[in-house]
Amino acid sequence: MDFQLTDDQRALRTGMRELLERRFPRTRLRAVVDGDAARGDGDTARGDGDTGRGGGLDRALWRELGAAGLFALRVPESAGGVGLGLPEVVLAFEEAGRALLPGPLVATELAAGLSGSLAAGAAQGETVVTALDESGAPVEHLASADVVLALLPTAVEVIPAEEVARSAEPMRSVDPATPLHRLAPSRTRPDQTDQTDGTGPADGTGPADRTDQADRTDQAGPGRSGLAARLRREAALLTAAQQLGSASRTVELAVDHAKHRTQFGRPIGAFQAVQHLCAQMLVRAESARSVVYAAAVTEDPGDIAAAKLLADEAAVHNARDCLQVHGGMGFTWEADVHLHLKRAWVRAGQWQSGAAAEEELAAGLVSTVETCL
Amino acid sequence: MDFQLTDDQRALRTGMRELLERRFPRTRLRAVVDGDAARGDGDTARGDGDTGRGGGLDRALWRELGAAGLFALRVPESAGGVGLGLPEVVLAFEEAGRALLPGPLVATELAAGLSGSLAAGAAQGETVVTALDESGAPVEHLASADVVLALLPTAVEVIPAEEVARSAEPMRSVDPATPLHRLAPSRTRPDQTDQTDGTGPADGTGPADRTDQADRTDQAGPGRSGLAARLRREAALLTAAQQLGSASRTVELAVDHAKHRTQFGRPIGAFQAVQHLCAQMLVRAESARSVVYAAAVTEDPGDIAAAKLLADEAAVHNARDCLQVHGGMGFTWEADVHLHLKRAWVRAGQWQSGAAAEEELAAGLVSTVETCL
Amino acid sequence: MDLTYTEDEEDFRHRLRAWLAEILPKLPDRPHPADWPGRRAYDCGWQRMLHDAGYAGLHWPEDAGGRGATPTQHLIFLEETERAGAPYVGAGFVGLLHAGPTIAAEGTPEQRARWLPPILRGDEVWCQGFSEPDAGSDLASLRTRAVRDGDEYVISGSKIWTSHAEIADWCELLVRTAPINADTPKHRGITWLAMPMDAPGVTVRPLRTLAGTAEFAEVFLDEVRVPVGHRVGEENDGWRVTMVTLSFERGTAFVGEVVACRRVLAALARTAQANGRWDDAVLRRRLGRLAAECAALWRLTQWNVSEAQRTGGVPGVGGSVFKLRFSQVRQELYDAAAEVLGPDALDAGQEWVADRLSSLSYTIAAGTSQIQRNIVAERILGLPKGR
Amino acid sequence: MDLTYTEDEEDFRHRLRAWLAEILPKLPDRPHPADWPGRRAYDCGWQRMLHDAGYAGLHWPEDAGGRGATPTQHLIFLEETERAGAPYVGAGFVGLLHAGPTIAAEGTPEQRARWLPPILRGDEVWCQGFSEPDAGSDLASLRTRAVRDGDEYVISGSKIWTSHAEIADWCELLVRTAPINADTPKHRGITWLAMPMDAPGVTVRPLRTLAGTAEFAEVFLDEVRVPVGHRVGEENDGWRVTMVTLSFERGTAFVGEVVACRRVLAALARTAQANGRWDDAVLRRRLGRLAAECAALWRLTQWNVSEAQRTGGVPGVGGSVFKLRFSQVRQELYDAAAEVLGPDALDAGQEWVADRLSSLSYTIAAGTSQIQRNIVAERILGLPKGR
Repeated sequence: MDFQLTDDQRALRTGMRELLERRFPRTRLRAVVDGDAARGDGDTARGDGDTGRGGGLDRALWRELGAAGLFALRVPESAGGVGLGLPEVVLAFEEAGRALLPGPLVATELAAGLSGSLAAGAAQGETVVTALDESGAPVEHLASADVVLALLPTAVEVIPAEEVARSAEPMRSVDPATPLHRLAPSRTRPDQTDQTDGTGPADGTGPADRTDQADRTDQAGPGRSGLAARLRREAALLTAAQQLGSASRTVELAVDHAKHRTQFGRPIGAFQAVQHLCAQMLVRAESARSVVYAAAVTEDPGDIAAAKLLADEAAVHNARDCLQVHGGMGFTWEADVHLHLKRAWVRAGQWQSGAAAEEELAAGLVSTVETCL
Repeated sequence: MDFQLTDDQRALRTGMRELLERRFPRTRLRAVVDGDAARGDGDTARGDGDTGRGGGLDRALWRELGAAGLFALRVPESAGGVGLGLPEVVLAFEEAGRALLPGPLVATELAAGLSGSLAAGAAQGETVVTALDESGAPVEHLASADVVLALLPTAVEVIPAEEVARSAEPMRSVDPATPLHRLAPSRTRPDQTDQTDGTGPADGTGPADRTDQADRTDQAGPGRSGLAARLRREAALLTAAQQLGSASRTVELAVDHAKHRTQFGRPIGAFQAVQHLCAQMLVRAESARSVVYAAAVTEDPGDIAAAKLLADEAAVHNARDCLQVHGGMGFTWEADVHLHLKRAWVRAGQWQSGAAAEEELAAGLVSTVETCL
Repeated sequence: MDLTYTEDEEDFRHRLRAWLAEILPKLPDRPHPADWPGRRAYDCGWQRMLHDAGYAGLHWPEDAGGRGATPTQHLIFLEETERAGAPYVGAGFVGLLHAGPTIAAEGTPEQRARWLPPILRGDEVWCQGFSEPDAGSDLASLRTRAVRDGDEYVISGSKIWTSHAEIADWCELLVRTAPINADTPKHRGITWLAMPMDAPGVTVRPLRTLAGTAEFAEVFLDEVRVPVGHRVGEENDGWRVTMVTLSFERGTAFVGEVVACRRVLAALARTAQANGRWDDAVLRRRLGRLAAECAALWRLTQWNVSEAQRTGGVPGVGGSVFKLRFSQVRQELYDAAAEVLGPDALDAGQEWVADRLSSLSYTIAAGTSQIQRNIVAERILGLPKGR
Repeated sequence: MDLTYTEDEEDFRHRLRAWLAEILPKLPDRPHPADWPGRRAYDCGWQRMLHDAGYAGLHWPEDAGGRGATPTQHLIFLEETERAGAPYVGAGFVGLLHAGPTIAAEGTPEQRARWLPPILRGDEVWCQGFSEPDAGSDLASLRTRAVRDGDEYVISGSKIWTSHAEIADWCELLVRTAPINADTPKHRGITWLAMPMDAPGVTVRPLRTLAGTAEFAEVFLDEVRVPVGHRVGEENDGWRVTMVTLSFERGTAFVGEVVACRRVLAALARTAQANGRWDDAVLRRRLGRLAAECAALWRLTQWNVSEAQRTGGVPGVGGSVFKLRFSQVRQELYDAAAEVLGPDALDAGQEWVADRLSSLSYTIAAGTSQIQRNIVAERILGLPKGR
């Protein structure tokens, strides 16, 4: 056992951080965010219907990320990918979360691991893939996406984005960098589908052709096994990884502010109340880290549920505490704190809610005589 | 509107505090508590069966309290009582909670307001009355009680204590000053009953004679109305009042310790972490106070549920925080902190649990178009 | 412990209710939040209606043009207007609730005559220039400087978190007239001035909050000249002058907000029943708990108002206790709202979502919760001064 | 990120498991908690069995008589013994986990030869004399005084929170040999001594805790004479001497407790299923959340142990983070247990109720949570020194 990062993993993390600092520096994040602001006349309460499509995806950046291998980390080298494992993707996504990189990263990464005509190009960043499931969570970046990965209870389908868009309506997304669409209630059974055949990713068999109209379920059937179930778990884990990155970043932001902001004649970080807020933030982030990394290694459903639960909580609460440490400055649009909070809210609603994770973990407590250590 | 104490109410509170300081000083509390300790050989884990009957009631004290009018506060002057209202009883019980006065105060006070042969003498402190209901909560001070007030779903009965004791077994009570008995599961339908006729307290009609064996329900039927329901609500409120007293007392204990205990060259109360713990304790106590007092005035079931919920929470959490402020000293048997915590645990399980109170309040939210202000 | 209202109080309530029922349907449509001139017109129009009906300056002393109402009457007024859905005080806030009372308490007869009537009639709008970028929680360390030049002060510096700056006629401004040094407390050396917002050198820049709106502004002051006659109180005594208005508040500062919390909570419960979330025991019990918290806030308010009524307005224990609990409950309420809304909690167009974003400032604005806890610990509990 | 165990580690685990399966049934009955001589005999007997089987001093260096096991092997040892229900280290705690490692690291060859073998064999029991009534969180302010008199130190003062004082042969004692003054840090001037518990002037008084038991004692020292040769390290250098053992712990300090938490949680779930409380969604989801927290504690432990393995034992970020979370989770676990138990939560005879009472010390003992947060804030996050 050596539950620490390998040198290669450290290098990957450093590389990803540097890539994002180069390709997606803070100025670019602010351009996405403030571009939306400009359109909204400084007032998102205004009723123009298209702010929901704000924060349009930067295709050039997406291709750069694809070229850098971000979406092909798990694609076998024989298929042109990087040939790494889930832990490496988790580390990369943690960095993406840290940098608040916008875009349907999770769906694109999952689709890159599938074969099939519609999702082809996902690994290279040529095809932008978003996702939907039956939880009622909004679909992110639908207007910018080419296709939608639909993770249905027992089937996986790939659907052209414009088909989904026909029965979706834009929301005024709370996160200015993540446009969201609400699906019409009926819109979870697409009438035209591109469906996988339930085999593993990138194994050469490929999803069924789009002309195949019938529903086909995963070979392994519904429940916790089967392709759809596995992809949902991976989606939850990769979302948790982003939450972890955000939670760590807000610790840094809070600590940095606390060191430099002076009130009552000294840095506010010298006040115990602020120190303790920061300490609790670190505890949340590091607890979440330990389970997110472990789930990446074990891929166990219970571990993933724990990872999503604690990472959601760490991201949301750390952003809140970071805002508190920032005081009035944290309440401004110019500070990045609110972007972490809003993105954390969006991600917390994706793939596995806190309630669902708690129920899964509770069920795990009584399904085995001995908890797995 | 003048939601402050009247001069008479202040005088009553002061009088009650002084009475308890005189008749039940700390040395007497410690005698009750440490008497139990002596029997247990300094080790309550020892398996002698009668520690559950530790903390036997001081009959002389009980009579003194009765003589001082504690149990007759609401009995009309025409019937030899003090002729005050529920707010005054709440103030008196708050003081009792503050002083950790042991004994089945609530049941005795309720019984004193009923007429009937078995409970006669309750108002004078001659008859010691404990209570049971169908919640499964243990019966306190059963071995010291003369009779048991049974608040059944739709009936009120008064039963000789020895009858109840026959199908009850002593627990090793976590609170050394409150002996507890567990009722056998079948033991909620007493075979011999002394049952009221469902009329109001002390109105001269009296409960049915003990020879009346039949079950008789409250005139107003089950649910939120009827005598049993009203007595349960009053019991919850008076229990909440004691919790409030305890919650206020632990604020004082914590603040006092924080002012005098020195670490790192200054009083620990000068550390923000300790200051903020104490501040939150005060906020909890004062929030609870506002609803407990309001419920005493309105007698509204929703207000009473809010009072019980917030007072339970204030008592338990304040005792915990008080222990934290005390550090290692708080972990000793000699400090009174643990007595507040343990009594708060006992009371939190009595009459209306947190879950039940929350459900009642939730139901109240949807039962009326407008919440009552 | 009397929660019943006197006959006079009930009478006051019924007349107010009747008037509200009559007048509210006649109000124009509410302006868009970004339409500042429209908001000024609307808010001032409403103040004029109150004035003409005899409700302006209800809690002000009669010799200042107010109605000299009791704290309980003020409570009833705030409760009833909120329940009836009447306009919020809006642009009149600073004038009616802070600058006006300050002038009433500390101004000269001439100052009172000049500034108070237009506030009560809704003719003039005031804003507040207290906070600065480097003086937030530590307000007394403010650095905006005023230098005496003959009969004028010449003021340079900047202020932040100023509401209604775009449409205000006057700004109640705190400035530093004596330098901060080690020998005197920094609260000394602050002076209170009434600054005309159209004075040369005043620049207003909207400040966008995380809610995406620009409810606040920054105000930049570049050698702005203000006559010495606009000073209320003595030079260097502005901190005390500012604090005297605390006793005007009399426990009523958040009455409307508490009433609103209870209304939101009831609406959340109804929404949850409609969308099926009510069956989730965790959420349902959470709403039940919030009902207890809201009840406590209301009773604390009544408690504080009653105390103010007895003490003649001196703030007691209750204010900081209330504020701490209120900030917390309000954020919990909107977190629960997000649970009730489910996926719609991500829709900033939802009223509750916008309110949720605003509620994030509650543990920060007007003294962070950290500062409030210090106040409780040191001033109420008597703990040694924290370090 | 490798969570699989090597072949060697698996082999170690299987041999240990087999030995435990063989030896545990042969153990005598556990003594009553108040039977101190019985507890000494039982705990020392178990240590002797470990010694004879080659498991004594597993984590000690080989040149100190230990087995020089890796942190991972130590983790496995603690995990397996806890899961098998083997006796807790008990009376051997201070000797094996603190005094012994201190002597191993800082003692002279003679001191090592005198004191280490009896610890490993279970022949001698040590206790710890660090805390004092007025030196809790602020341990360095301790006042028990030692004055040099020829070849002896003469010691007067008192110690508190000493476990096993009644049956210990030796006490690792921190004493003040130079007065506290403003010029030197108070950590200087402390000296580490091995004091025989049967020395004249040593009085032990049991200290009853809120759990009703007397697991701890106060130790009063009245002119106790200890030879200078019993000093480990230099005079006035005892603080540093004491701290070196931190690196011996290697992230394994709470392995058994975390395993126990997970076992308790699973038992709570089964009990809740049996008594019907499992149908309460609020409680069920609370247990689910605790499962996540316990998983995190276990993974944090593995993380810390792996880090110690790489750095050779230097404690990293993880210790304080773990301790803060663990204290909190442990108390939440027993609060949940009370919910599962319902009315039985008031029965002190229930195992979980006794554990709940003990768990109240977790946010206090070995540095309050407040102190831990200071450590995290200042040493890990680099915030300025709090005041």
